[in-house]
This record gives sequence, structure tokens and C-alpha cells, in this order.
Amino acid sequence: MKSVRVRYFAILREQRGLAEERLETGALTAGEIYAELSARHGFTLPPERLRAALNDEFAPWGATVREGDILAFIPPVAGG
Amino acid sequence: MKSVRVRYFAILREQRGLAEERLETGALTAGEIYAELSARHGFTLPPERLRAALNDEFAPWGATVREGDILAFIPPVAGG
Amino acid sequence: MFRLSAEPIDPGALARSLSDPRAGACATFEGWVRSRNDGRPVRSLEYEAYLPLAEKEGARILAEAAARFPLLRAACVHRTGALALGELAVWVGVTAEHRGAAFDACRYIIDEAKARVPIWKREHYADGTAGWINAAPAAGGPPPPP
Amino acid sequence: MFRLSAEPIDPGALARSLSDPRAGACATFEGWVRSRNDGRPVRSLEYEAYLPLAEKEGARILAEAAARFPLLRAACVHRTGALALGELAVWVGVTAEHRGAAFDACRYIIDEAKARVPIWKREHYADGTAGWINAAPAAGGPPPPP
Repeated sequence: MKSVRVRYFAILREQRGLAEERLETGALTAGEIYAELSARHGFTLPPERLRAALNDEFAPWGATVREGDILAFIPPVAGG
Repeated sequence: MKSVRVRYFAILREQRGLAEERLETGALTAGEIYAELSARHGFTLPPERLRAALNDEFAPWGATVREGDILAFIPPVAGG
Repeated sequence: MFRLSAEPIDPGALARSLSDPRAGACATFEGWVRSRNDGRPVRSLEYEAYLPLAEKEGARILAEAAARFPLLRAACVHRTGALALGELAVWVGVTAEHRGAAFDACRYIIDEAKARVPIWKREHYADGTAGWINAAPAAGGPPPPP
Repeated sequence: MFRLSAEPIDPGALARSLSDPRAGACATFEGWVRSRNDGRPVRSLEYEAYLPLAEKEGARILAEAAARFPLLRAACVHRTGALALGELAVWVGVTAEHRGAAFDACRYIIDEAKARVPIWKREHYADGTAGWINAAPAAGGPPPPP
């Protein structure tokens, strides 16, 4: 088990009801953590519509998440 | 013979030494009048690099010029 | 220079910041909050951003534009927070010696910014509802420009 | 709206004049007097125009742009008279619902204006000479952009 900071934006923030949390998890990768959180909170966006970010940089879903990392899930962007 | 107002712009105005003149001419078309003036004043621009305008509207070189018309010669433009 | 701004954007000051004695062309793009989107009357909107990542990605886009096009200077500023109808949401400006590069780089920057920078838009509609743009579970149809 | 101006151009006021509740995009182009042209140091320049014909041709270009592109409003103002380095020589602005039309129409207007509107530019060089641009007897090489 490790402790990870998870950040939520936009529709994910609304669906989770908070912008950031500390998560204790045994999951290894960003993708596994999203699957775990999505099942728990009923997120509507499938992972293929999202990107992951690790420590404020884009990262592949297969990236290993380590103790103390900041993990974010990026819904489809809509600037402009 | 008829009397025509001729307007000059940019390099033609410089080469003619004035911006406008009244011309008495027997020439029929805009092209013939340019040939006459070009021979008299030594304009450097050949007609294929110019356009003619009659009464403040573009006109073909073959346009008939009538008494009292305003004839202008348009050097290659360079706005912007 | 890419930045996010919680305050209104001043396009005049930004355009002046791009001046350069060699510049013959300045192309700008302004994105404004419009009164309808996809046929629905809009009352206002809000932008949320993932700040450090948005600024990194925006800076990368400007660097890419400078590598691809012979430009002199380029800037992009995007608003965050609540915006009213008609307000300026995003400003892009590019100076170059010649206009082709200024136009092409300006368009590259706004196209890439809209596609890649982690910023999200929530529209408030006249009927009292609100929604995040592009947040449907399935990517339905082409994304609406701009 | 196309017009010639003997006074400095105010881009902010012009951009505001294009606002429209439906507008999501505003693309602008500014042509600035630059310090060199074709490698020669420029000190200042002057524009001369054939006023009634320039205004007619400019209005035609704006009407063509409105027919070709789904734009909301468009304007172009060109300076006449003496201009210093860095001064704004021409301003084009277009608003549209979406950015593609705004960019395309803006570029169409400046490209056509430079090719068709009877305005002439005389450059004064650092060495004290001066010359009309594009006034060589033979059209030598491609015309310099912009």
C-alpha cells in the first residue's frame, strides 16, 4: 500500500465532490488507480476519453505511481 | 478633339510633375491616351504594368474616353 | 509567453508587448463568450484550469510555433473563472516580418491550445442548467469549433 | 466597413465596433512599418491613395469576404500620409461565430487589399534616398510579402 495525492478537475471534480484527496492504494499504475476510483465513485468518463498526469506532467496510463506522487485525471479539454 | 481630366498617382505623378491636368486630345481610348502621354513625358512604366480607371472606376485599356471624363492611370499598387 | 489570467485580458497592452522593429505583421485571435452554443442560449460561463500543467503545455505550444514558423514574438493568455457574455476568453498574438507566418503561427497556437491545454469550460444556460463542454461519456460527433 | 485614414488608427475601438452577441471569434491583422525592407534600412514611409476608387475597391473586397465566409462583421482601415517606424499602416478585423471563418476572411481581405486597392507606398531609406514600391518598369521577381 502507498499514499498518493489525486487531483480532480471539471466534471470529475463534480462527480467526486472534491478537488483533491489522499488515496491509500495497492494499485500499481495510473490506469489501475483510475479503474479503482471509477468503480468506487461512478465516474461517467471512460479512460479512453481521459489523459493521466503524474506530478504535473502528462503520463501514459501504464506509468507506475509511487508513494507521494500527485496523480491527476484530465477530462477532454475545452479551452477557447 | 476633346478635353479630358487626367489624374496621376505615385511614380506617375512624380514623373509628370503634377497630380492632375486637363488634356486636349484626339485619341479615342484610354490606351491611346496613355501611349500619347507616355511618349511626351517619358513614363517608365509600360501599360501592361498599369491599369486604367475612368470616372473613378477601373476600365479596360480599350474603353472609349469621352469629353469631360476623368481618366487615371494606376501604377502597381503597394498597400499594407 | 503563455499564461492564465483570473483578471480581464487587455488586448492592447498584449499587442504592444509583441512589437519589434523588424515586425511588419501582427496577427491576433480573440475568443469571445458568445450568446449561444450548439443552438442553446448561454447566460455565462466559467473556465477551470490545471494550472502548472496548463502553463507548461501552453509554453510548449508557443515553442513549437516558434520552431515551425519564422515569427518574431508570440503570446497567448487564457482566462479562468467566471466570464460574462461578450467577454474575452482567450487572446493569441503573433508578430513576424511577413503576414503568412503571423497568420499561420496564430492559427497553430489557438488550434493546439484548444486541443491540448488542460482548461475546461462550463456553460450556464438561459434555462438554469449548466454543463461541462466535451464531457459526454462518448465522444459524439466532431468537437464544436471554436 | 473599409476606409482610408489620414490619422492614426485605433485598433481597440475598431475591434469593439465588430462585437456581436453571436461572435465567438475575432481575427485581426495589423500591418506595421518595419525598419527594413528587402534588406534596406527604412527611416519612414508615406502612403498615397486614389481615394474614391480605393474606397470602392475596398468595399468590394469586404463584400466578397462576406459572401465567401460565414462571418458576422468585417472592417479594414488603411493609413495615408507619412508614417514613422512601428506605426500601424493597415488594420483588418473579422468577427464570426467560429474561428475558421474569422481567420480565412481576415487573410482574404488583407491579401486582396494589398493586391487590388489603389494605394502606393514610398519608402524613405536611411541613406537619404526614397522610392515607390513595385514601381520598377519590369515586374522583377515575386512581389515582397507583406
